[in-house]
Amino acid sequence: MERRDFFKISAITGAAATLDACGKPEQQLIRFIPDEDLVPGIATWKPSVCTLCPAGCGLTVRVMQGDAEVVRNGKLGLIRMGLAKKLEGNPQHPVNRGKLCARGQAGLQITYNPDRVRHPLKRLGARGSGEFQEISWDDAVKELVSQLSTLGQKNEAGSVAFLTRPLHGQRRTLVEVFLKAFGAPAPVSYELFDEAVLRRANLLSFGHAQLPTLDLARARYVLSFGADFLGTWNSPVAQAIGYGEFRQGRPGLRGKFVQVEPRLSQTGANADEWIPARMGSEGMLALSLAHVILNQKLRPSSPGHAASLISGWAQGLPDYAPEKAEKLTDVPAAKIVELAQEAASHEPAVGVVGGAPLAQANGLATAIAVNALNELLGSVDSPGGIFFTAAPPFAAGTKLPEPPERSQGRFGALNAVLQEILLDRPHSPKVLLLHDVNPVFAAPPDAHVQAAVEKVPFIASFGSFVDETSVLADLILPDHSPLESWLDDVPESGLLAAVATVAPPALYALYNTRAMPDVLLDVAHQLGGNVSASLPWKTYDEMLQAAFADVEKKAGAKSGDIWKKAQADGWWSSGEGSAASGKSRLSTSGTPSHGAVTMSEPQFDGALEEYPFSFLPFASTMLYDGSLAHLPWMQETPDPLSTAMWGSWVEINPRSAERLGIRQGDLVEVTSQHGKLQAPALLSPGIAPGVVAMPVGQGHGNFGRYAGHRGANPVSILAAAVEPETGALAWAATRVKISRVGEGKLILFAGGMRENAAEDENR
Amino acid sequence: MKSVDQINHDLLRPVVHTSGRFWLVFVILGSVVLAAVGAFAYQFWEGIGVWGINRPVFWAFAITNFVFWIGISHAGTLISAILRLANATWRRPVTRCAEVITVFALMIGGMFPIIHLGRPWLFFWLVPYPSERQIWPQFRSPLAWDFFAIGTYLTGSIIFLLLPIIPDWALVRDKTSGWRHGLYRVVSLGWRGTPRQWHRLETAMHIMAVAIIPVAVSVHTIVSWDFAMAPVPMWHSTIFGPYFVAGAIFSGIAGLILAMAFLRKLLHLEEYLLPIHFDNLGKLLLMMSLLWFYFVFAERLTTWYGNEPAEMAVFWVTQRGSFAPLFWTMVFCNFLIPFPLLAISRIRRTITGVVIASSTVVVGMWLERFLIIVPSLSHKYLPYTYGHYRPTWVEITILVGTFAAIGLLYMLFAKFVPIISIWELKAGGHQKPAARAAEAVSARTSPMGAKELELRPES
Amino acid sequence: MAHKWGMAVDLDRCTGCEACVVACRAENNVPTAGEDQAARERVIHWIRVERYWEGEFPDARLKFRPVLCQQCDAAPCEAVCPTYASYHNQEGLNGQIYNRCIGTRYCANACPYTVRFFNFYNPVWDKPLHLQLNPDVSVREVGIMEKCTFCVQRIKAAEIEAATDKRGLKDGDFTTACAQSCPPKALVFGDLNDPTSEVSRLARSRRATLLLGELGTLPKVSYLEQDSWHSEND
Amino acid sequence: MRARKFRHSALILASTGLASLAVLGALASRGSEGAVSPPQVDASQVFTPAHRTALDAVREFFLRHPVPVQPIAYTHKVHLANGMQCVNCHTGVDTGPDAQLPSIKLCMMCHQAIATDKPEIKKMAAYYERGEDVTWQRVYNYYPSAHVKFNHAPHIRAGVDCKVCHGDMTQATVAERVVNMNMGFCLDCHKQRKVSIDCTTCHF
Repeated sequence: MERRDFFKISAITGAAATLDACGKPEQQLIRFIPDEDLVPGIATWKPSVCTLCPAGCGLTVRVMQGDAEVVRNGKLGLIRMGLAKKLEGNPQHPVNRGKLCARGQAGLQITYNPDRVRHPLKRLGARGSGEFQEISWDDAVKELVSQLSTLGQKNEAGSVAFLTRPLHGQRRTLVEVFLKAFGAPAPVSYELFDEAVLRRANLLSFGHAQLPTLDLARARYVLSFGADFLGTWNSPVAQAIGYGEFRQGRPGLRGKFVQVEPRLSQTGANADEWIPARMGSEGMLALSLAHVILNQKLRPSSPGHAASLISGWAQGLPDYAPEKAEKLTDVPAAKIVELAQEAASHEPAVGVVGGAPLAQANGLATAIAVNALNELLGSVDSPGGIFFTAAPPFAAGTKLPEPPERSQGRFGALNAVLQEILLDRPHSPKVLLLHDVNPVFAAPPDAHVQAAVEKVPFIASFGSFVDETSVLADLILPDHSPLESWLDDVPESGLLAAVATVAPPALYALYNTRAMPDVLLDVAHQLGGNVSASLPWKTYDEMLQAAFADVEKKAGAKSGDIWKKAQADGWWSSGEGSAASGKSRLSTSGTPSHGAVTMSEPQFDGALEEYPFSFLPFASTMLYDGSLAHLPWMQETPDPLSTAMWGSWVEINPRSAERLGIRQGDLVEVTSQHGKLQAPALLSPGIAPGVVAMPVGQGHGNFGRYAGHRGANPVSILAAAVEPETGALAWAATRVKISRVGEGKLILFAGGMRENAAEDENR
Repeated sequence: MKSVDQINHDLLRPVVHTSGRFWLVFVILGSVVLAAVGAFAYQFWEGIGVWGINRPVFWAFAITNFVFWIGISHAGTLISAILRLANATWRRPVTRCAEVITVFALMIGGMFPIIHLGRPWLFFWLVPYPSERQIWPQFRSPLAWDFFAIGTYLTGSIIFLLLPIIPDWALVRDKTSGWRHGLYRVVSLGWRGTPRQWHRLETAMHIMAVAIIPVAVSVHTIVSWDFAMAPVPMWHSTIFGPYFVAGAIFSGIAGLILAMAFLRKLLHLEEYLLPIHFDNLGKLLLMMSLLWFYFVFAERLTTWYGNEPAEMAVFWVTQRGSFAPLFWTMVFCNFLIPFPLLAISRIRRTITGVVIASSTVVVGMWLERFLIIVPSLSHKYLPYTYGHYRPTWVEITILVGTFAAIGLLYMLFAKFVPIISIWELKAGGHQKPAARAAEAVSARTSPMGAKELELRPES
Repeated sequence: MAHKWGMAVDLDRCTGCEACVVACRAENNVPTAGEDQAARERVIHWIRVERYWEGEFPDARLKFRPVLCQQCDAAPCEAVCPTYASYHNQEGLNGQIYNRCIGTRYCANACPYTVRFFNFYNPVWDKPLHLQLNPDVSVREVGIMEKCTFCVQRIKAAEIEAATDKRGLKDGDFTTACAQSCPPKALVFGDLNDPTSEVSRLARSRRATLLLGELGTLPKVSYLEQDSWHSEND
Repeated sequence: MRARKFRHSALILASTGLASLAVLGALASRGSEGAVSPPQVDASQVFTPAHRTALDAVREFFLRHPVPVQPIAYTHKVHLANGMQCVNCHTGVDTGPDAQLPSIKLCMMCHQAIATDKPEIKKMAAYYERGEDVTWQRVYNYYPSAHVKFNHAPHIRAGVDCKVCHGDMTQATVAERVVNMNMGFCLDCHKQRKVSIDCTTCHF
């Protein structure tokens, strides 16, 4: 953005604008009659739900009276309305208990983002040109309806694809019902950091295609295999709260935390011990620990269901004796024995696995290995261990056991659709509906997402922003921002009790946008027939209320009670599975039968000779998977480890860098078999010499002024490798080479530190 | 001994006669000054962000210039005052050049505390005055001390400069006609050279000479306290007071020598500003150079020996780190180059030698100020907050502008005032001021002798 | 008894997640500098999470340390301000009075913690991002020094509220934005003059230390150093 | 000689005269300033505390507040005479920091029926027809560079009468800035009532 131009405005004493816009030209705009009566200067707190990651934390929104510039029936004017000023954790919410992570708090900037789509758009120029023209909602919806109904008449209803970010709660139900009734295939949800492998492993091991809830607060020994559970994985806030107790919550008792990962993550940085095991060998380490425990009889070996899935477990895992494991994992045998003994002697001890170790061809085996280790340590469904949270008794939607698609690799599903299009299969999608998903950015090049999407005759997007994918759309039907919409969620993990979260809009819509569910319902009714019949509700909140009515019936509560209470508090719990008992409804009954799993060597794309480095993309603490790169607060908050802002970087071990003649801040080129990218180098002692790591999130081509054309996107050089059984993207299975190409621009908040380090050596 | 006429003619020439070369230089310097003013206006409008300063390097060029020019200002007054009290006769042609430098350098240096403010238009809040806000300046702040110190020093030096000018202005008045005559008639405050007037002038000048010395010392001590009072590595030191004063006199003398050299050339004062003057000042400069080196050595040694981590960070960054080139340049400019030039009398007696030495010293002393400020600020206690600094064109323009400004002011001054104190020079040629005054009673003649009487139109 | 607001930072709980950093921006209208100003080391974060590497691979360790204004009782920044823009109030806060600040930046030099920030230009918010600005907090213009205020607006609001229902402030009536957001409860804010408050309890901990305490600035933020782990076997 | 003397004094006189004229001119120009700028849409795409023009900056430097021009000549006198209280329209003043500027909805509650024939009321009704609110101009407000966070409620609780700061509105028609609320004004009262004069009481 052209800051210099803005400074041109600044004048001598530099202070005239008042927050209530007094005596400023805005004041001369017309004013519209306010919709709500508020008390000036007094904050009201409204419950809401954080939708930025799957954790589903509860929010309270600080709302205060303010003047907003709005367009009403064609006229620009001011309106006095309640404006969201701050997002804070909902003190009563069982997941985040009044706390909120950096990303969650920055969610405010989605609503107020200057690059939001403010009204429906129809494509003018060529696809991808980004030239759109404003149209009315009626026309927009009509357009979509006509496209769908024509398909219906040609009974090609099957060739509608709904591509979305993973949906939660009733939104998912709505979309599923809509597509089913229309006769289209189920929605395809995509995100880069896909937990399908872990879900599948948990389904096979414990009967729940679900992420585990960690009871850190009561654990004494935590062994984390690559899980960034304090930063970006699973339910970070809940886990961080537990971590605080784990460290200092119990007088005289401080838990030990060991992190196994090739690159120190924000979570690993807090570990008492860092085990930089070879990439993809984490599962073997887990098995080796199990071997020691079994061998030395440190724990009664009660083979659980997960253990029974591991081939060779019964024999005591002979292939994973520490000495053998040392060769596989680079972890000294002595250290393995020591860890095993520590883990065994400190009850409760729990193993956690997530992130990169599961993004390998052997990911499923790794996950099951850690599950088995947990069973051996007796930390499944017991205090200080892992739990599986029950779901509230909704009729439709998030019933348990989890719908199978939850343990289907998202990339596999996406790829299937893309292949249909690329190969012009019959019933390949003619109409593509996008909702808040950006596969062009978040899928590896070999998936040819852009090519495929461009081939689709008609594309409609519900996104609030024009990103790399929605720029290809013919029609943009902008969704409300989360704070402007009815929100509901069913937290999958991070708490023990079954909880349903629901919240009404925290503020009136700023622009001429409509909530995606409402538009879908509108479309359904205009389509009429079966579709309209299966979705009888006029608006989404009616649908939510109906869902809750169902719960009320089951819970035997008076009609409307739970609905009202849930809205007032922002959440409601059925009490099923409770923190007190510390037991969830674990039963391996639901486990599908499955043959023995053999741990295999990780498969990397690219020959070691030519591509000497394993490439590790990691979720950025601030930008998550890139979906938050358009928030200036996130761009300007230093990365916890590198202190880098406003850009991306390539993390490399100083020794490797020295060998390649790379200095801090040099522009380096990272090349894989599938592409190359350039970014400044960042020398870090916290990464193994054989690995180069890079944060995901930057490198957007088209995502507003703050994210657009900044940094590089590591996904753009990833191989399209998958975990065979689930079809989840194995995003940590690519090898690269790296070389210096010139001077780079690396913006560090602690910019001056490096020089001093150099001088220390001088002395 | 030159004749009175000769002296009058030579020394009044620049005042009464303006050459084309004067205008040329005037235009050049003037435009540079204008550029600097423009740069400041730009900064004033946009905000101080147009400078290279950042966090943690909040002070850089502006404060460097401030300290540097205040330092230069110590040339004059201090030297001429000491020489006066010591009654060193060779001082006579030198004193005024020196005093002028003081006044102008102070004016320029004194501007910088205002220029460097984030909100310069509020500088008057430093002035203690009763306001509706019912709040006064914070007298514990060294910046408030600066305000008073510099104020006093400036007033003092102006008086000290103007007192001995009065007789000369009277002389110009008598030697000229037209508007000049009118102008000098006003400014010479009706000087008639009566014994009483001479006596008062002498007394006043003695008082000022005595008074100005402690003021001068205190001023630069207080300036040094701007740094020494803050707990910043390598700032918070007791040595800073004397260190700064020494440095000030050091750079002051260098500045004076340069000024004299220029005057000598431009105003053809070869017969008045003699090698002996440069030689003597050169000796002074040599002494100060040694003293400066002693201070730097003492400062560095104690830091290094003390081995206090935060201070060592600054120490190393100047000795070996990114500031090392500047540091060693400074050592060369302030000691290694001038020392031989000045120590070897054969070179010292050549004006060129002394001038070269002085010019390196001026550069070196500016660097010294810079190296006191920036390395410390960029390496404070928490390594996480270490920083860098690069100046921008705005700061550089303003710096260059200050040198142009002092040149310009000096020129203009020489245009309106005989740059060499004529009557003192003559007095030097005759007898002691006291006797002279006594004699003047009877003959009612100023040292200028009878000619002056004839010249007076009234008589 | 007058209050004495202070904070305790438990480094053993801190995970370096920087929730506090964003909470502070949101609460206190901290402007976004933008890429080029960031490159010129002019980013403003009233609270920052410092991190220090120790050792080399594979024994590299990282230490996080949230650093905010230490609200020193003997604050170097106060004495040097020529206009009383930086001063000490009865509740022990280092007040920063924006309207009185003329921008000498002397306080920032004097501060050993480098927690004072300067507005090199007038801040700008791309509309409508300005709608998020907190009306209870000033928007600082060009040439003004700013820093952590311990959320003085919250203190004032709580005091007024307490006065309205004719009672004193209790521990936990309110807290700062950073402490409120901190998931592992590493930041604890409260009244050091109330011996029963949690912050006083933590400040008395055996792990409690002062940042650069040797400078005699008497900070009101105490840091509880990390414990080391040792199994009871050894 | 005499002539020359005269010329000098004349010269000095002339220059001083010019100087003083200039000063007076400046003052006059500031005097004429006042009415706020004519209706215009704010073009800038950014919000910044910077001044729009150097003149604005100068005005603020001399703490000269613009004289607000109300779209409708509302008379406080009449309404107060009819037994209305300040808080009826300026809601929130006794509970929170700010006093509300009433929205047209509140006005229309009565003026659907009352005095509908009055021209000013007609003007307001027209607003209402267009679905617009009245663009009331705030009369009392601090320049943001004063960084004052004033809170009405405590003052009202302390029994400070509205008229102390806002003048006697029972006599006023259209509100005008009759009291000059500078720091001295506040401090005097605070000192008199022995309440805190700590800077952070108002400035943060």
